[in-house]
Amino acid sequence: MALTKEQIAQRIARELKNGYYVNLGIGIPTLVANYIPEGVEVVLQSENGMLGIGPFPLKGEADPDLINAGKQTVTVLPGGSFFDSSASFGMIRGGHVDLTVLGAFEVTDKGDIASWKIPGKMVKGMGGAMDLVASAKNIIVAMQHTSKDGQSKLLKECTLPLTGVARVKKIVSDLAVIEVTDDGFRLLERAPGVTVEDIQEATEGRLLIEGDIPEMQF
Amino acid sequence: MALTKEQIAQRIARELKNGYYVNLGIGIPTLVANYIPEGVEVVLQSENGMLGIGPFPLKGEADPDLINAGKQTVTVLPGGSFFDSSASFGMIRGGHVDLTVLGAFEVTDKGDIASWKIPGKMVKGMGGAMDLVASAKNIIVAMQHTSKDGQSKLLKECTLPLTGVARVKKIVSDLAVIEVTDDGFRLLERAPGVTVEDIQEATEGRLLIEGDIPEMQF
Amino acid sequence: MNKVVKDAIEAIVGIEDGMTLMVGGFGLSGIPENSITALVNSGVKDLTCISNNAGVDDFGLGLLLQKRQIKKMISSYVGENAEFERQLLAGELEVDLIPQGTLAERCRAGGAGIPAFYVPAGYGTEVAEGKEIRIFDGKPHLLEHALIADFAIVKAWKGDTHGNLIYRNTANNFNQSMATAGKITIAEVEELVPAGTLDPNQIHTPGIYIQRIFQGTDYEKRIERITER
Amino acid sequence: MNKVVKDAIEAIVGIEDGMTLMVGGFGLSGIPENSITALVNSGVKDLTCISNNAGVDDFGLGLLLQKRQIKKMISSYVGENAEFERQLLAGELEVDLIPQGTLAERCRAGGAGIPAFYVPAGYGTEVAEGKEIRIFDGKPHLLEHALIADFAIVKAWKGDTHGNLIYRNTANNFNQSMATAGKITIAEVEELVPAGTLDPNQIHTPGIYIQRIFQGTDYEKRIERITER
Repeated sequence: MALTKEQIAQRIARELKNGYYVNLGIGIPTLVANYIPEGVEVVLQSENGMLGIGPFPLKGEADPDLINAGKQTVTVLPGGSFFDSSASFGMIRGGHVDLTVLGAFEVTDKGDIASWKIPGKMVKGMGGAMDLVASAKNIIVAMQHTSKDGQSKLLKECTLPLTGVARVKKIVSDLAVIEVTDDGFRLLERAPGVTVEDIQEATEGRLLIEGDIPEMQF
Repeated sequence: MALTKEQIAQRIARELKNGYYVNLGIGIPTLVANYIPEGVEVVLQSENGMLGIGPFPLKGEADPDLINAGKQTVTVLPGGSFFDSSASFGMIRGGHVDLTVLGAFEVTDKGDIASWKIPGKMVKGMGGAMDLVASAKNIIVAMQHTSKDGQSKLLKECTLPLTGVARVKKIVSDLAVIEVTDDGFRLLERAPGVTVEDIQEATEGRLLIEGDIPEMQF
Repeated sequence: MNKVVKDAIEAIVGIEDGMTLMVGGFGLSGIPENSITALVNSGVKDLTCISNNAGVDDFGLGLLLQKRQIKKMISSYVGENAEFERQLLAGELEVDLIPQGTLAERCRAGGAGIPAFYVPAGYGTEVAEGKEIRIFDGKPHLLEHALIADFAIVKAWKGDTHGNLIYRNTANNFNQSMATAGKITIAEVEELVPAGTLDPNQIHTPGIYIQRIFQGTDYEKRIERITER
Repeated sequence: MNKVVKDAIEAIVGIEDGMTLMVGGFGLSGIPENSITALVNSGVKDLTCISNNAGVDDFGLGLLLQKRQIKKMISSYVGENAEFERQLLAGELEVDLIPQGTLAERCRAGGAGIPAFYVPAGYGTEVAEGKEIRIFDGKPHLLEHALIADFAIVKAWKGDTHGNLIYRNTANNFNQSMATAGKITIAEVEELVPAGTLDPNQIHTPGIYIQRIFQGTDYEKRIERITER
């Protein structure tokens, strides 16, 4: 069974280490906040200018001056702080954020990523994605392994305009956990019930399969 | 009579316009604050990180966390603010300070200035002088017209290491008020009792004397 | 040092057709609502707007787009606005898309007298086209240039008569860097107080950057995406 | 996210001979007194210190100079210290003098991942020697590079257990930009409070930049030049 979006988020959450500052992108990455393991304390950064993102506000308590990068209303946790956009991206660019989790349309076995623009569709802009991709110390991509019509999104070369080059370190897809190495995609884990062959078939880029590939547990 | 240091400061104070943000250097420039004309409101900037420098503190009220760029204890006026050094020099470099007043060892008729280093003497460093000189919208130099042994300090070329090139707009010396133009020093005013000939003799750089040169009034 | 003007109408005097404006805010948060309304009513046109976003159809910069007052947007993300899309596809609107962090830093640099600087964002992408690329510490970077504007328009929570500003929460966003980069900077505030009221240690934007300030009225502070537990 | 260490001795663990340190402060204002004392007592040597000033003979970085623990100073102004002068003239100490604003910006750039930027300061002077010169808008500028340090040591007024810092008055100075540019940054504070105590809108240095924080003791806060009315 391919992972649900919630399970992708849950699996990524296991990558969080105590003391991490983490930037979670829009979509599946946002869900990661719901699965932070017991005993692991992390601080969430939002690139529009805050540290210490808390849960969504209680009903009726949404504050128009307190939103995340996805423009959702949020709260701030004790120890949080607010700052301006240039300071916020200084933090990101300077490598102070330990982990960045974001979505992607396509990723290559060299770590290239396409995530912001589909030719022929409305161009919305890259927002902070290029800054995050170019500067993050560690990037995990949350994505679907294939398109709706079964085309692989883990490629040799991106077909879509790039967000960044050779920056992705790890991918958690609905089928697998994959590390991006100098030699290509390295398969680390399989989704429950998904075979190595299923993953190989869904992966266009170079896939390294070494030894026994464990199944993810949920 | 050559002007006293106090009179140089007093004369420079007349250049202040209502609404100006002003950075006053160490020495004679600091004294300018004592002669701000009635009805002229200015805000004084200190490059270590404040706007709104007030008078020296009352006896016993000096605050070690509240000093000016000359490391003197000061006070802050209502409407003042504190900020870090990079923000402070951003303000200066970005041309937001309307007028900078500083001292100099030598100035040339092209507006070059030497003010920070005397070969053979202990090197103390340029502090913020190069930043101020390079970026100020308008620079007035407060200086002695000649050295103690009578050598002109208003030169064709500086003999000392430069602080900046072609940046000085006006000089108030103990002998004269001089504008730096494309054609050289232009004599604007004489100190009381000082003749045009005295000033010519004390000025090595090209001095333009056009029409009647008024005497300063105190 | 009193910089107070009566209202948004007085604040925007001098904004002319074809000028470049910086407009603070992220999404609909921290946008200068009063000034935008005054610009709509003024009929000024052919504006180039530097703003992270372009508002929604009926709020924020969307109001200026509706009236076709904007010639060009310089933004990082503009996806919330159907009229924007229509004008863009019809070739009626130019758009320059810039990575968000680069945009913020270019505004800060404009205010801080730094004409250009190097950043890694956009290397290997279409953002790098035509830009100088230089390796620092083994990593490629792009040369990016400062932005300045004829007018910057920002929104703060509290401000004083000297123009000192304090922003609230994430409504700071682009306001602080843009406030430094306007040849003339207009600030509208929710609460205008006399100079000396605000703690000088807590000023986000020192008054030196502000030429005009006014007490705004009738803030809607619309929320783009209410999310609640 | 608790970053509290017991004291300065614990805070400076890992600072080794030959390392580069940034040390906050302007003159004697806002200097990390406790950490400097701990460094003196640790006997660590051959340090490169990036600090706007070099203290006075018997206070601030002057204490490290006395013990010959500093190999090189990177500063803008160092004129208050006879021992400094002696070591410099004797060739025992290297000094790299940098315009103050350029120094501050190089620290900020180091923290903000900007490897290099252009500024006008120093053009036509000996500061420009060996540097790339480039014209922007008709005006020559120098290419200046980011600074980072093995450890940055800063002093704040208030801090919390997450490392959020608030500085007081002009004791902010270089502390804020240096705090961002240490591979490890140590903060000593006059008052250490639990996370959640400080107003999140009023943090000068967000805790993300701070790896170790401690409550300082026995602050002398010496005044270099008392001037009174």
